[in-house]
Amino acid sequence: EQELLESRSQLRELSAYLQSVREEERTRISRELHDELGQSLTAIRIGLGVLETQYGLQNASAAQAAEWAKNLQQLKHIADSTVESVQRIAADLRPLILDELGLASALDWLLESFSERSGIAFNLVVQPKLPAFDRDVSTAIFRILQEALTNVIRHSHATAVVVELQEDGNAITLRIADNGCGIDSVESHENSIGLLGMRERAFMLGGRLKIQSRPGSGMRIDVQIPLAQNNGERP
Amino acid sequence: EQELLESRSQLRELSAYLQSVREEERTRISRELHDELGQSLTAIRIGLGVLETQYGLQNASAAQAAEWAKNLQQLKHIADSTVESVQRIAADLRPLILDELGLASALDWLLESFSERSGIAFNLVVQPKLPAFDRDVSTAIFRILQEALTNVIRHSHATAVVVELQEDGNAITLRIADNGCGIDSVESHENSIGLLGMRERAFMLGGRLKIQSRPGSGMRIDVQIPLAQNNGERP
Amino acid sequence: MTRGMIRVFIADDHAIIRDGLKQIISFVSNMEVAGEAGDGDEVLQKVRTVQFDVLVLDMSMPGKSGIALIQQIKAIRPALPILVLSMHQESQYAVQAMRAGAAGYITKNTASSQLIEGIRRVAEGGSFVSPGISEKL
Ligand SMILES: Nc1ncnc2c1ncn2[C@@H]1O[C@H](COP(=O)(O)OP(=O)(O)OP(=O)(O)O)[C@@H](O)[C@H]1O
Ligand SMILES: Nc1ncnc2c1ncn2[C@@H]1O[C@H](COP(=O)(O)OP(=O)(O)OP(=O)(O)O)[C@@H](O)[C@H]1O
Ligand SMILES: [K+]
Ligand SMILES: [Mg+2]
Ligand SMILES: [Mg+2]
Ligand SMILES: [Mg+2]
Repeated sequence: EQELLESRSQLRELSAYLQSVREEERTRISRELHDELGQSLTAIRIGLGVLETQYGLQNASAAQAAEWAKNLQQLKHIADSTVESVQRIAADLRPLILDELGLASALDWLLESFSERSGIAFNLVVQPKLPAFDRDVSTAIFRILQEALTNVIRHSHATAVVVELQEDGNAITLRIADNGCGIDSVESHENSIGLLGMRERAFMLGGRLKIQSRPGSGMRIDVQIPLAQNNGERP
Repeated sequence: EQELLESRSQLRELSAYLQSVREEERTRISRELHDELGQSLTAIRIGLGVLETQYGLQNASAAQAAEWAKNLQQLKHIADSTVESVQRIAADLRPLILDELGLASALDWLLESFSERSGIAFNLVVQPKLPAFDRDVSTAIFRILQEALTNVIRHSHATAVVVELQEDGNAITLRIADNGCGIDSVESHENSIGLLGMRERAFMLGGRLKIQSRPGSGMRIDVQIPLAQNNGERP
Repeated sequence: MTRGMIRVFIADDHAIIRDGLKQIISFVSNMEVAGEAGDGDEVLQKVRTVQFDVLVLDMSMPGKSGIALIQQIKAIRPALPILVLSMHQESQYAVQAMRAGAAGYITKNTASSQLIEGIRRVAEGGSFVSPGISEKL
């Protein structure tokens, strides 16, 4: 399957695509930060100023006190929802769980959110006692699954997806299988930019990615990434 | 200069590089959001809770009142610095000024921050009455200048940089010239990933990028991007 | 725990959060703050030298932190109830923390309302997980 990437124009297209999605992501996040968070924080800032002027301690009437308490409640709500926005934006970019708890927990989290969002059931089978993987390898596996799940939601009409993660000392293997509509011919989609990006992620680490599908019997993606040769390649 | 990009392995390397810088950026921003903003907001949230419990309006002693006022001041400071963090992180990702005020203002802003940070003087010459450019074109010019300025800071030992932006109805041209140490041979650096990325940005839009340098007499980068063919290419 | 006073030790790298937590605890009649620490190494040192009943532990601190820190503390004082205070809402964090030996897990956004309840429960030898998260477990 490596021949599929041999063409310059595909790689050029992939580079252009990567530049453009990065720019879109930056724009979106920048907007969200500026508009959502900026606004909320400004509201908090103003609210605190109001609390301060209302602060007539000794001679406050019961009505003033109630008003004051209401304002404070409001600020607490804004602060809470701002924390939620921050966490959502951060997790969207890169879930810290991947760096802090490792690949298995991160895949579990990813599948849980996928299932909550889509209503599609999942089964995650992870070999017990996985070692800690290189950051590059964890990232590639995580992003490949993320992209594959996006495809499952968008194209498959599946009701269930099974994900298996194994490691045998030499390589890490990931299998993603859905029970959806599948596709006619894998070849005709193989150079589509989403699948190309997934394949290239595995390829960059010396690994490979195989897609199998038949109409009506879902799609299966097998990824294999060698472990030894990636050790210490990047910090 | 297009031949320089003809090689598959360079393009493959560029794709890998783009993936990895994106991932690094995502990780950094995610961390900043989670740690800086998340913590500050949590502090505000907890602080509001404390204010609330301290809320004994009618019978507060002078000492209690002073304590309370101090807490409130502290919360205001946190809110202020959080707003600043949000703005810094957002501008780092993509300055909204680029979309909201256009390319000329964005370049001016970029050079001002560059000069503040580095102490290197700048002169920005922009042709009056520039039209509004396509988003892709503006982005490419902005990112090329950004990358070039990073190189000026890191490698040039320059004391001044001149940036010129022109438009003649057919094409937009950007020239960046520094008075630093320059390099021996442009050819030997031409496939370095930073310069390759700049060149590829221009190339993707049908344009080109030329680097000229002699040891001791600085570096000059000329970018030309055609205008007509980009119209409406991407939303 | 039949003793009247619950002595709480607070570990968080942000002074402002420690202050907030101290103030919340100061309003509770049978609790007191026995000490505080701002990083993982300091916690490990104080766990050996300071007398207290409950450790309120921030999950993310510079230096030693997180799951590994919980494990190390439990190795030093196996019976010490640890109430983890975390920015993370994801249930996977709670699972790993409890597996490592923590007695409780609360998220910081619910800290001001659940801290006291959480401290009390783990001091009594029980466990406590923030409602939003315990539903997922
Ligand atoms: N799980 C799946 N089930 C059925 N069809 C699929 C599945 N995954 C991919 N496909 C088909 O393969 C095509 C190519 O997928 P790919 O991810 O490359 O592109 P895309 O999802 O259409 O667009 P993009 O990912 O760039 O947003 C899809 O358009 C779809 O027809
Ligand atoms: N303005 C400049 N003045 C002098 N030398 C330069 C200048 N710009 C680039 N160079 C030289 O060209 C080399 C290649 O630049 P390039 O941007 O491709 O890589 P880099 O800056 O070293 O690394 P990267 O951009 O990937 O972080 C630099 O290492 C430096 O030696
Ligand atoms: K007390
Ligand atoms: Mg897709
Ligand atoms: Mg560079
Ligand atoms: Mg912390």
